[in-house]
Amino acid sequence: MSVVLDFERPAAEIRTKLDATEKQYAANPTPELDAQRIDLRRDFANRTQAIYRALSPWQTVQVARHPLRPQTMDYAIGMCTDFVEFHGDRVFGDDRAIVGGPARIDGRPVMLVGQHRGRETRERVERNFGSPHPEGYRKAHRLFELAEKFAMPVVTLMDTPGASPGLGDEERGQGWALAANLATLATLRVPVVCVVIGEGNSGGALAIGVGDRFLMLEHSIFSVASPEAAASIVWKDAKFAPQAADALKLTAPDLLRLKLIDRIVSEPVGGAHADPSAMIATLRSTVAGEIARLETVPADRLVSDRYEKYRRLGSWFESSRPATPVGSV
Amino acid sequence: MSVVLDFERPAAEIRTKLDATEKQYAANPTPELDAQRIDLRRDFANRTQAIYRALSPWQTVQVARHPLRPQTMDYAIGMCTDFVEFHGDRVFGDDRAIVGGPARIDGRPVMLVGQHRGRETRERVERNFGSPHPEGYRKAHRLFELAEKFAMPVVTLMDTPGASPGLGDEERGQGWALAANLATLATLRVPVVCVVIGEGNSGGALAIGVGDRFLMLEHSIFSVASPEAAASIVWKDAKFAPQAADALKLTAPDLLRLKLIDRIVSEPVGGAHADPSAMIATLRSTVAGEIARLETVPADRLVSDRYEKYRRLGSWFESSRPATPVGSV
Amino acid sequence: MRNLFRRALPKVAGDAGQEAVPDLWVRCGRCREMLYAREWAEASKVCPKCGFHARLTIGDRVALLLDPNSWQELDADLRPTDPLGFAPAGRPSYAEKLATESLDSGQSEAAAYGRGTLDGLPVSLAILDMGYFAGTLGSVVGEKIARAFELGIAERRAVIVVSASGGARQQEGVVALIQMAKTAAAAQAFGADRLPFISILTDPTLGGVTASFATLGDCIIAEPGAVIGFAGPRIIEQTTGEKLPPGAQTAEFQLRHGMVDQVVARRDQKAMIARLIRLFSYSTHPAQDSTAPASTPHGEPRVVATAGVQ
Amino acid sequence: MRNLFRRALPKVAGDAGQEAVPDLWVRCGRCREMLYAREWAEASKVCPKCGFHARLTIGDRVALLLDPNSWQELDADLRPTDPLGFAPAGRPSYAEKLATESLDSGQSEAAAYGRGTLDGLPVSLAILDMGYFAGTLGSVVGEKIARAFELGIAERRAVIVVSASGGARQQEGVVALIQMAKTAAAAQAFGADRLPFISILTDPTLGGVTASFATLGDCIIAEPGAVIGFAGPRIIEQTTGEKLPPGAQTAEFQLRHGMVDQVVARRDQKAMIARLIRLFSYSTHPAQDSTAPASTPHGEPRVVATAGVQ
Ligand SMILES: [Zn+2]
Ligand SMILES: [Zn+2]
Repeated sequence: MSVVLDFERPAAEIRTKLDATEKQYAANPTPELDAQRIDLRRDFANRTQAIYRALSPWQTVQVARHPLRPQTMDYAIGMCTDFVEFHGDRVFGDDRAIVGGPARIDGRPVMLVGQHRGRETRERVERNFGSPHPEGYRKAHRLFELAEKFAMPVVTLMDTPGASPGLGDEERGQGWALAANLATLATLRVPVVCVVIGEGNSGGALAIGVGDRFLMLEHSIFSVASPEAAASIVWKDAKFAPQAADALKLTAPDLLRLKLIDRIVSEPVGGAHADPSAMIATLRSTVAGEIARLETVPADRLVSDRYEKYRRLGSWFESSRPATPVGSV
Repeated sequence: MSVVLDFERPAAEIRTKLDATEKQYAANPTPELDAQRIDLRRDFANRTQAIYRALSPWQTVQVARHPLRPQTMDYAIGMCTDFVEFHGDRVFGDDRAIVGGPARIDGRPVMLVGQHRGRETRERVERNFGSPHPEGYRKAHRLFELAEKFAMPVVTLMDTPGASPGLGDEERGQGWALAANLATLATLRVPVVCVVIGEGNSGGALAIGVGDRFLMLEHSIFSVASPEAAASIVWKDAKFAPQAADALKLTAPDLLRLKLIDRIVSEPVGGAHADPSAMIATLRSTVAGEIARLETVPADRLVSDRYEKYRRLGSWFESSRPATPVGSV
Repeated sequence: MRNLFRRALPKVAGDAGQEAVPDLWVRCGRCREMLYAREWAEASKVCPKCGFHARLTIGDRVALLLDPNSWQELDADLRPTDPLGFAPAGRPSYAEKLATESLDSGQSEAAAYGRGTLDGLPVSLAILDMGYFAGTLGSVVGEKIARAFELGIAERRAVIVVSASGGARQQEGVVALIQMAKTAAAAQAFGADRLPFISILTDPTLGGVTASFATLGDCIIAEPGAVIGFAGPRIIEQTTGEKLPPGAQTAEFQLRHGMVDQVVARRDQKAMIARLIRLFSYSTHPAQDSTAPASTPHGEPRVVATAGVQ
Repeated sequence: MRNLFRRALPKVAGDAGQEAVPDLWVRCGRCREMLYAREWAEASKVCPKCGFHARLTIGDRVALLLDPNSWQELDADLRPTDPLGFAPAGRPSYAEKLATESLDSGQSEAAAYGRGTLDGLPVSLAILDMGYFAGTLGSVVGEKIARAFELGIAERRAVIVVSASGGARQQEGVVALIQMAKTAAAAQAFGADRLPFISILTDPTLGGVTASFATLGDCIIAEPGAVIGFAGPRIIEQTTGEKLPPGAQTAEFQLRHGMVDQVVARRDQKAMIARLIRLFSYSTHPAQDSTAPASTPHGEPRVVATAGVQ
């Protein structure tokens, strides 16, 4: 399976030539062909890098949603050992859009929780395209409490178009489930490391994304709403999603500049989908480092630091104080 | 509305005569009629008392289920002030078979939780005849936690044929809901006073009936299963319910003798239905007294005493120890 | 104060307001009955014919819930900024919209908070108002909610939050989103002190407000007929193609589905809240546990505005 | 030990056993395949054709889960009494049934508990057995479960409980009912020490067992095809007139409805439990967190029976 995004085409064309040259060279290894393929390789790398350095916000959205981009289960298996998937909220159902369970990162047991969108159509349907039902958030809540009981750091991976907006979700208290998670994560007495690995939209992402450290993969997005939803609100037309993506400041560099996130995790050249195992390895060592550092902080301090961190976020004028900058992480 | 149970008939006949005599006397107050009505009053009281002193277990079941017997809402309103009914489990629904909320008994705020069967057909159907769904137990669980948060003693009133046994109840984890309540009540750091006011059957009653003090109204029943269900198991025929009632030792005096309950609350002559307001007043002062006493016990002690109390209950032979008596409360 | 009758014809579907009729009369937003404006206002804008609860301003809420002259608004000087420089192509920028919104509504933001007494009980009260930017949760609203909880902690006051919101304010992007975490954390910190938080959900309470502080109350009270939910009806229908059944997402629907403790008419709210606060405060504030009005502490240095609203 | 083949023809509906075939063969209780008895026993009584998990004895479970020769059964001398003097008119008394049951099953009660190691990890293991009085929860079972948790607390062992039960034992009346509270309290006390409790639900787990300790595990594992629920299928159909759909109340149904963490085949259970205990014990028992077998503590004074079961 190969997927070429519009803006990747210039690089893809070089790639096509490169592949042809490689084939030729294999059949007939002349010095000319060898030189040619070496040039093409360099061109491809340079062009890809140039494209990915200059991604527009809307292009970033495309990369964040790339069908071959690694997803939570890829990290659960590639980044962790001993992952045991836990199912169910003990109340109503097992939501497949959120997966989670204990696992190890660099030998250290953690509780891993993330949204998973699925790849094949059948799996995507089963997982509601990564839009969790209240059951998913309640399963996550159960796992957060289990993590606290057994003093396991929590690692969450965000990748969702948003919480599921169906009538059944409303009947079973989607808003209530989200709020309960925000409240619980705020006071969890274990380290919590949150990573946006793809698309992190709205309360549906945030409900597993409150923690001591908030990371974004380089080409992931984090937004108050999907660009389409924001466009529906602002332009009354979802077709303005690219414009919304521009306005929303949803890319990792923008959000780091606004001090709304703590850290950007670099992706391989050409994005995580170009080299999933390198991406997974990078995230593993990044998360392991974050956890190791947070584990030196006493639990009371961890909780009060986390409170202060969120307490400060926001931006307003106040006559009795200087105007606050956005975020002051 | 007047309901005469079979075995009450001898007293009811006297009552009929008495009512007629009273009417005659009102029209024609002769000394003979006056003497007659005084005799009849005494006869009625004596006969009723004699009947109620010698109730068989199955007759006790009839009294416990008497349609005019006071129910949880009668106590919520008659025994308490300031009762505010709280609804819902915040997850799926509001079960009408369990009612609860904060209220005052003798001015002291408590959390009141009880099963309510309803009286009119429509209400009985709405309340599933007092058989709670998992939602009811989860609402109770929420209220127990709220009681702990605000340091309010918990008062529970049991009156149920048992937890609802429908397919939907199974789908939503009836067993899980009951178990969670048992576990939470076992370690609640506030006084818990439990009272069987009518029929307290099976895990459906127990899931709101674990506490520091376990009381039964004189003619209530407390049983591992309804007599009908036990008969279905033992005789393979629910018609043997009266025989099952005999065998199960489900009356308050039997259970007190077996040391499985802490206290019997006397009912008015002729049962709680004969004088509901007297019954309610008695229970109010009884519960207030129990709470006042428990409030002097520090929370740690309360929880460890409660654990020890349940830990000791049971009966077995053990070669290394003397045979244990049933219950050792 | 904002004109009570400013919502003009034609009535927009889903608009729970009422119509202006010259001078003394107002038309009920649900049953179309003509009502004498003064009587209607005295009945807290509840229609005497059909019970319709029209939307209230912040001043109306204060008058409904607090004891006369007890309201001290705090930090009224908080003003929104434009943290993202939100300038959507071909549409008014956030900065422009903020200017218009203030002129239209006569308000500086979508929430107010402050001290007051309710039946003599000291409370910290925060109120959201649909009249400014659809009551959306942005930095200023989030900050005021968080301060309302912190005021509760500092002065051992019960917290009451009256919600009415379209959700998170898109124009503040992630800055708005993160207010959900901030307010939920504040509610949680307040709860750790075992003080009571009464949440009142009014029409409409949606999105990021439902998914954060508004549903974290120890007791959740909803106003009759209020639309309450996470995804709004339009989003549900657009996304899923499901047509919502009548009455979906109303207060009564949420009661049936176990999400709110009671649906309480306006006239009964104050008494019920007082009762609840006394029930929940017995162990921490035994002295409050009488109907004698307590005196209100004064002198917090950062009081910015004090307004008696009747 | 109880005869593996004692369940005789005709097969009772709902009986998840297997049929006796003279000597060396056994017939699968589900697909009716004839299986060579030794191979079938070596596969932990799982049918190689259809995956049917036939019921196991306590000895079978010990062999499945514990390291060889590590099992020390404790308090095997606990014997039931007849606390109510249960004598139902026209039916055998509890005393009579207890005598018959012991003769038939060759067991003294429906549960055993003790120490052992699982992949080198010290555990406290309790096992319920449908072979004695339908695995019902009475005083002896309740006491053994409670002691299993207390052993876990005293010796810092993870607790594993394998459930198989028809529910509370009617013949012990309220004494049986109250075992639900007692075992739930014990599980809760154990949990307060932050030690892991792994609950295994096997066919069938019903009634008072489902409604107490069995569903309080930090991880709940169910065996494929096991019937698990509160009300048994017969009670549901009798009480509500509802006909259960096929597959209702199976392990797979409970997984779908969010009630169990995983459905795990017998051959994978031991490895999964070991992995879970290590994951959950890292902060309390870092030393256990390797695959090196730990030595088992010895010398608890009240050991009554020690049996190596293979
Ligand atoms: Zn009207
Ligand atoms: Zn088979």
